Amino acid sequence: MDWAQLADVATRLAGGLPTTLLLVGQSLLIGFVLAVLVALMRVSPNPLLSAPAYGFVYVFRSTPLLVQLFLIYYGSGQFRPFFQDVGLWFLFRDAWFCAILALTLNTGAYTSEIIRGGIQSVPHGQLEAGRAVGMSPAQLFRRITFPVAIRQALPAYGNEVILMVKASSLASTITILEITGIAKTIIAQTFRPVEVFIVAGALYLAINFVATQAILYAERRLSPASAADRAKAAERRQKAMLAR
Amino acid sequence: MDLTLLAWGDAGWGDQMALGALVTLAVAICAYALGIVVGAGLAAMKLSGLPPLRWIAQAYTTVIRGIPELLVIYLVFFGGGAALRAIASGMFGYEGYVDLPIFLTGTICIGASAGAYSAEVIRGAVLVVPKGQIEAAIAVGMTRRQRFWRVLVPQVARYALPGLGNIWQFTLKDTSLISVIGLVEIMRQAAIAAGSTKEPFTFYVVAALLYLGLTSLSNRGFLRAESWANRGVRRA
Amino acid sequence: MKPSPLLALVAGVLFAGSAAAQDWSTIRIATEGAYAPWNFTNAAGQLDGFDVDLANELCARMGAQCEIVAQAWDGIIPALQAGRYDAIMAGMSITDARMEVIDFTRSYATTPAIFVAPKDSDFAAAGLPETRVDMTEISAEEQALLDQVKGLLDGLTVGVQTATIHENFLREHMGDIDIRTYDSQENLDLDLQAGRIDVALADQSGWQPLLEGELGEDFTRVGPGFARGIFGRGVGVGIRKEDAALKDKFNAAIQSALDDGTVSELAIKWFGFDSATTD
Amino acid sequence: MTQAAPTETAALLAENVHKRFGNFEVLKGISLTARAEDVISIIGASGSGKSTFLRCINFLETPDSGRIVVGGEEIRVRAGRRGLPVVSDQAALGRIRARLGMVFQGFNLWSHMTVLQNVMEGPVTVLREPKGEVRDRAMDLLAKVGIAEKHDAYPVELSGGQQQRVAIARALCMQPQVLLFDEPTSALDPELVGEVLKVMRDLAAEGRTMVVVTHEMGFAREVSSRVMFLADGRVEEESSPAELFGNPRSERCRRFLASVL
Repeated sequence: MDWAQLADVATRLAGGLPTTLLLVGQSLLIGFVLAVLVALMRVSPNPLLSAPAYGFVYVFRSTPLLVQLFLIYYGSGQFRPFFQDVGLWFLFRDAWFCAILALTLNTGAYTSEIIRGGIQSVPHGQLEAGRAVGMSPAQLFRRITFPVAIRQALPAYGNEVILMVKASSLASTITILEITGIAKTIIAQTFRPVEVFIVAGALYLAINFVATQAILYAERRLSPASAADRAKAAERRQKAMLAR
Repeated sequence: MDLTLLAWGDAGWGDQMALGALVTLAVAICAYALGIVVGAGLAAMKLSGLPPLRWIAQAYTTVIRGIPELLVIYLVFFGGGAALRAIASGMFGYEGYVDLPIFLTGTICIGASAGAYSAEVIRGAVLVVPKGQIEAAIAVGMTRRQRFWRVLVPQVARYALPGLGNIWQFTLKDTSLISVIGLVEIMRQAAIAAGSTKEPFTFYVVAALLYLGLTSLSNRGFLRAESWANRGVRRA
Repeated sequence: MKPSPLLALVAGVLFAGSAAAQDWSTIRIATEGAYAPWNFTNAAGQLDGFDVDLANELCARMGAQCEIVAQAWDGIIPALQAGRYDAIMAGMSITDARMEVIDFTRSYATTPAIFVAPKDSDFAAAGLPETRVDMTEISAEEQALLDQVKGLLDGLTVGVQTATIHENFLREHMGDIDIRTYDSQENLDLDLQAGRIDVALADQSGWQPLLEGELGEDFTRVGPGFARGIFGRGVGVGIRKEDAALKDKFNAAIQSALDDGTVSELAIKWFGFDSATTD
Repeated sequence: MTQAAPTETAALLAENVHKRFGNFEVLKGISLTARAEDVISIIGASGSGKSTFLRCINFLETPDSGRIVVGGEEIRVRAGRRGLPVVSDQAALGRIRARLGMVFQGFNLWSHMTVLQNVMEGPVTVLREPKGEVRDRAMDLLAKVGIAEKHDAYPVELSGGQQQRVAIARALCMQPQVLLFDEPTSALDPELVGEVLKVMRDLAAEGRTMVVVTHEMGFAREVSSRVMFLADGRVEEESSPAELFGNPRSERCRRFLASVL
């Protein structure tokens, strides 16, 4: 394979980039909302809330995503009459919906554990201080618990984002033509798997590099330590100006 | 759902699914062992004072953690034999066909991934062992080797165990990806049976239950190992 | 350089079989194991089907020890090139594109490609003739038929197995239709039944289990059987280009099995019709 | 050995020890001679280099120059590549460390071993003594420091004072020629200091050779045979406790004592 062919392969693979990003983006977004709900149920003292949340997290963390994906996609086909009767078949008929559903439930389970860890790491004293100024439970969550928890959880969530980018490649197994799916199509025509997969791998590395930088940026913006650093730097600048 | 499909013997798929579970377990154990060895080596490289070693280890973990396991598996599956033959003819002048069996391919790929993740866990664990623990060992005159095996390793193992437990879970689940290159483990067996019987739901549920069983059992094992390793850490 | 003993040892550990001397007393043959009735995995977990029976028959004629291994379809040619096995018998058609990377024996079977769709679909109701279309030289009449099919497929979702002659045909002759590709005929069947695709194109023999099974009531063959040209020159045994001696052995064995009617017998056993190559 | 100078027969000899961290010279040539049964207390303000000096004696910090002689065996330091000090004879270093018992400020008990395992570890793995003998000796020592009943406990289950007594037993079990104490009571709650000091007093009374870096002026005054006052990496004053505490010659020493007593 020469350079021109490699460039052609790279261009065709890059065509799958929007699909991959859309898959990851949609499932991360919906998955995050789901995760917050599940995490809140998990930390609830009411077993009617915490037990189902625990079961959900347990099942989805204990089975491979590939099984979940095939179960939702091919498994739902076995119950097509049922889904048609309840009017949901138009959803399960769609490979994209099945992929998003599997990825969302999967990341929802993992992310809820990350958020729960963050919630439980919020120092008790900070909550008492919030109560002392008369915050309602909702205010307490919105103003204290959640912001503190999210800062705690950010590095772990960064890992989850990367895992999701990688996991999206499994969508290729249910007819979705994202980067890996396109790679397999090209190989079916060229019979040159090694070169094609190396280019595809480089593409994923690039996505994950950008994702990592974005998370680091968010961490810097949100972390109180760096806020203090920024304040100090501003102070230094001011002093330097006065001295001049 | 037709449960007679899960019968034992030639009429049903029960024995095949059970066999698949054994293959899954075998690949997972081999890959995990490989992962720990690779991870310990990488951690040592990252902690070493030699910049080239640190860079190599860093590059390895960045690349392996940055590309989908599925791609790594395809790459090694298609490229591994060619690479091996290039080595064979280039270094040994051997012109016959040499190749990696699928089991080994799977073990290497999943092990490579487990290695990249466990490197971070082990490195972190080494860094949190209090300096005084090693100083006390130096003070009684232990050799480097004694310090390493009698003080550092047990303590690192303790700090690393929860993280390594997580990696085991990932390894176990990642073995399902080897099904795409044809290793007949749980997932592949389920796909074969689903295609043959036209009952995909039944067999993927069975597959999910098998994975659930394996992870639950091993979870319990790791919890036990943790409480053993944490003797002397938690107050009685 | 002579083969080093160390390497021989390593090779022995890594891969017992092909690393042995190439006198073809032992041959590793790959099949897909998910393309009934050509080849599939039965409930006893064993490979079975037309290809498997014929492979054993040919091996007996060649006086060789054979090991038949399963290999996922989309990697079946790269893995042959990688030396994972020595031959492919997986209902694989002889095409120019494939001939660029591997070699084939003479063909041992030819079956046309057909569309299958639900009986109650518009596509099935269009009344396409069940003629045979030879794609080597397309007559004006045949071109009109192709255009009619193309028009009917517009707006439908068509399923096909990836990296097959059938996919190539759809992409070249059916224009901009919505094509879904599957890694195996079995998953294609599952999605056709699930109604995720409206029509599917595959080999007539590959459709046999679906059409003959319980679901045969709901699905039907639609339109002409396409053959030759882009569909290749029948099904043959795939062999690495450098293994000419092995190709010769296979050719001799296939010829004798065709001549004494063994191939026809096996075809009738598995497909219900004689698919043995006649030319 | 028979021709060795009289000072060489000292239990512990440190000569002209220098140590710098980066551009900061912590030790500017410190010497110390401890004969058998000496108890030498090293006092001084924090940052005066007393802990660093103690850690240089058993090479937890490698001194930049100087020599350390323990029971007649000497460790020399030479400049290695990039000017960093290197110990030439690693085997000798192991032997010497085994002869120096060290008690740390932070106890440093191995958290994955029980009390008894902590005490037995050194003699068994380093000195290769038979387990049975070591166990008997270890139990005797634990009884001596008043903690025998806790021999199966893990360090985390003990109070700081108890942990430090175990650490002392651990040091003693190596049957060292010299015991080094690095601020052994500084990390303890005030009410637990007494139990550790009592054990140390008993050891001194037995005639053990000890070098103690300490802030406990009472202990230094009553138990020591000699006291060294360090300031700025040098020995500012060294004499008998009566003299040093009663009539310090140097102005800095006088000020220091006034501030801590």
